[in-house]
Amino acid sequence: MSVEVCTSYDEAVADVADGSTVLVGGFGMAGMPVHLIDALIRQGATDLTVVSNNAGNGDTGLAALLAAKRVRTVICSFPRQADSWVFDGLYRAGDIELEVVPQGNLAERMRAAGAGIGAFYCPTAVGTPLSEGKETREIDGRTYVLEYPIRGDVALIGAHLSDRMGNLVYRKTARNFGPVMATAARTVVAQVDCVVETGEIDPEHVVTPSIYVDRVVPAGAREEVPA
Amino acid sequence: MSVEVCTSYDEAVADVADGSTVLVGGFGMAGMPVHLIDALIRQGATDLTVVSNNAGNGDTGLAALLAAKRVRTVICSFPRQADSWVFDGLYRAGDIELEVVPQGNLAERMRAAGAGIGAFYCPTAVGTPLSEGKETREIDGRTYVLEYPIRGDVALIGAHLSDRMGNLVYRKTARNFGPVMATAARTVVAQVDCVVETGEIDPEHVVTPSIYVDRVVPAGAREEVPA
Amino acid sequence: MTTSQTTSQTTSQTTSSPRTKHEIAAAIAADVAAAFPRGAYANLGIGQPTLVADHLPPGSGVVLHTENGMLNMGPAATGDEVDPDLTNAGKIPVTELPGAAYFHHADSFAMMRGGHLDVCVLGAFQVSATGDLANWHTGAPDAIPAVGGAMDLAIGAKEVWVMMTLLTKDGTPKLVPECTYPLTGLGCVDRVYTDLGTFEITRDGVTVRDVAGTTVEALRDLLGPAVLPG
Amino acid sequence: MTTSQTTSQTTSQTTSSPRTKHEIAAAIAADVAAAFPRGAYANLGIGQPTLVADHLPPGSGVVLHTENGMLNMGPAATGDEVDPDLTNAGKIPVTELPGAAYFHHADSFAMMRGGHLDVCVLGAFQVSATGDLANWHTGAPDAIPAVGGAMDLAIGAKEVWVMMTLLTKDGTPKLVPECTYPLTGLGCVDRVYTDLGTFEITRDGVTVRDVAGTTVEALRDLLGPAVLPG
Repeated sequence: MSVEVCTSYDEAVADVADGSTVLVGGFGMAGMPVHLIDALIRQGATDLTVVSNNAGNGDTGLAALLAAKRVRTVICSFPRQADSWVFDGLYRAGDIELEVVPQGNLAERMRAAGAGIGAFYCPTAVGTPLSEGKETREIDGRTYVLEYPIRGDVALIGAHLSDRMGNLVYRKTARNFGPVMATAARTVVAQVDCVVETGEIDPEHVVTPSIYVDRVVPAGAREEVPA
Repeated sequence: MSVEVCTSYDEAVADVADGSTVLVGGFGMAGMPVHLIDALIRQGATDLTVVSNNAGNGDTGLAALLAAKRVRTVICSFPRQADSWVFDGLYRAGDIELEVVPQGNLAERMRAAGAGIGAFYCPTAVGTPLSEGKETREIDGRTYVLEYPIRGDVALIGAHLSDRMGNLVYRKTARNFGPVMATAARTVVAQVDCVVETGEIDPEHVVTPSIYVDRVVPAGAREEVPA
Repeated sequence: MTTSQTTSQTTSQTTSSPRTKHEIAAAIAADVAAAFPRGAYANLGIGQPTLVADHLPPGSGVVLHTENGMLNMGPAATGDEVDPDLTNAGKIPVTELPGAAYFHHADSFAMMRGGHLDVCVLGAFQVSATGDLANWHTGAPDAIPAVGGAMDLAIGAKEVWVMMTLLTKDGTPKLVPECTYPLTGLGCVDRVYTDLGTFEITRDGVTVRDVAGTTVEALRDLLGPAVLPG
Repeated sequence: MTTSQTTSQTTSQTTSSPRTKHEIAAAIAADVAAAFPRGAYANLGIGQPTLVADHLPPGSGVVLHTENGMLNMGPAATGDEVDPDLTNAGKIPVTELPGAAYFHHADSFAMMRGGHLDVCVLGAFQVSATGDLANWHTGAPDAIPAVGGAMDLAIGAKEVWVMMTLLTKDGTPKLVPECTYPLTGLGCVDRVYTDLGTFEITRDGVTVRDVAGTTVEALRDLLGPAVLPG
């Protein structure tokens, strides 16, 4: 099956509904789907739950989405950064909800969603405030916390190349959350540097198989300014 | 850290102890570490638990290990095959224990062992004889079975190339259980077609990172016939 | 209950001499192939379901998954194409198509069990009226149990289609009120393709999608009201 | 209880003028680096632990893991080496060494949490006598909680080493009978490297591995019998 190759970023996120859970890839700027986030801001969907490692930096990208008051809840591992003033302000004003999740749990909970796992016992955060109120169990002499999947309605990720089927490869540490989020959302949209012909990516080197990818947008696609 | 490059298959399995749990890669002949199994037979370790997809074919490899009465228990998804007469005979004579595990659980339980997951709720086998006596739980309206990790003392796998650090790549569907088993055992030994210089495998293409691999044996290594 | 009385293209020509087992399987496989959504990601179980691949129309865009770690598997390998490192789940040498991808076993079953495949086609000993599947074990006391990926496939795909003859050799229906063989999966079958008709299994019960060389009434008589109520 | 009285090479030269904060951190980092097993797979936490890399002897064979998806990370990138797609967990541009490997976040944390790293070096606000670690949150009511990978690192490596000054700016010990800050992990710390000495945390309690410019008796006085019994 061929992937949908979009000619504009806006087309790629046109159907994101209010109230959606949006998985947003990237770790710092590496792998961050900035053009898709900008298109999502233009698109106007609101009351979103955003799942991402951070909660926005500076005044662009996720921070701009937050500043536009489109996000009800952020689920992330590390909201507080030197330049997270947009999130900080909203949080202190009580205008945004926050679920802080250890980074490994964030990744593993999305993996569980993608893999059909109903829940899993995890050694992280035992005895800490982040496991308060959660079910625990001792297995083989070690204590574990029960963690549940995080599913997305949409995943917005950045990748290096896509072929026309939607097979993706990434570059270096820009890989980060992309492959996991691609398995965990109903609709997966990737901004990529380039779309190549099917057959140009060695089947041994595919990182995200085409089955997970719904739409790709190559660099240089249109950014439609709303009328 | 450099991986130990062994000059004989026997050296690579010399320290497998009686009573060990041995994860054996391969699906059919693809990825099957035949030379390592032969060396394990020469080595003589006994009372083994073998975890593999099948329970031996014909009279060589795993079947020969079974015929030599070295295996107490087989944990596998598919013991019964047209040419599994060695296993069939031992099983019918009550000379071997069998745990049949759905193939996806076999893979996921080893992945859990490698990933530090204490147990997981899995949708496979609900309501079937293979989940009898196992804990179940309803999550979000679906029933799941609680499954526990499978850990190995040793993993014997087949791969295509290793570099001198122990980074591995595989060929086509010979990849199968190798990468998962490499994460799930204390000692990981890979028979490979070739050992290349460090740097010759593109870091983007590594499938099993070096951290998981203890020893590699390139094709053409010695087979030491015991005195 | 929606009942389509149109007989299917390929199984309707049951006229004179009795068909061979292979002809019957091929006809069912053709029906399954004709019903595939364009571009579906699909897993064809070991055995008869693999025949479906031979009946996919050119340009169907169907992408085949094999649980031993590959997407976009091609046809069986012949001659020089045979590569011992490239097989399907039945361990038969196959080929790869452009746009293929390889992955390890845990990733492969995560893909399947996470519900990413559109369709999985399986053989069966029995299917119950509520979609229970029995296809891994006859329950014979001396049989050595072997499940492979059957239980994972049964619960993994968005749609599970079974293809089988409707009756055993001795004429007993295999679409039954309740399975008597050990189960592979509970309530997992969505559709059953047989030599005598195609059935949908819905929350409300079994409905006939089409019939082949018989009538809905005759199927009711065969299967009984517990399976096909009037 | 094994107590080595030898002072460490690098922290023993505390003679005349007080050292800067950076000099102290560098000295602790050098102690940690000197203790690394040859060829260890290690994760150096964000902040001061990253200094350890600068002190690894040539040929140490230590392979650095960064939790954002890489093994065999090289030194910080400079000039043309800077690539926005290649950073460490602190989001600082880094380089790759021959034999590096990239993987995604779930695989990276599986590697960590599965206990495959030999050593993880972390900073800390407090470490308790039973190895509890507090390093993610001061507990201040207006602080925005942010954990990153701290809790995964705390429980993930075969050995968790903490590096910190032994005392806060106002002279309060950070190796304490029980942490007062919110915990990062329970009983997870194996060793504590400080400016005044190195401590092992064992099942039987805290022992002094070596001292730097002080004595075991003076450390006992500082930390009290609940931490360092006689």
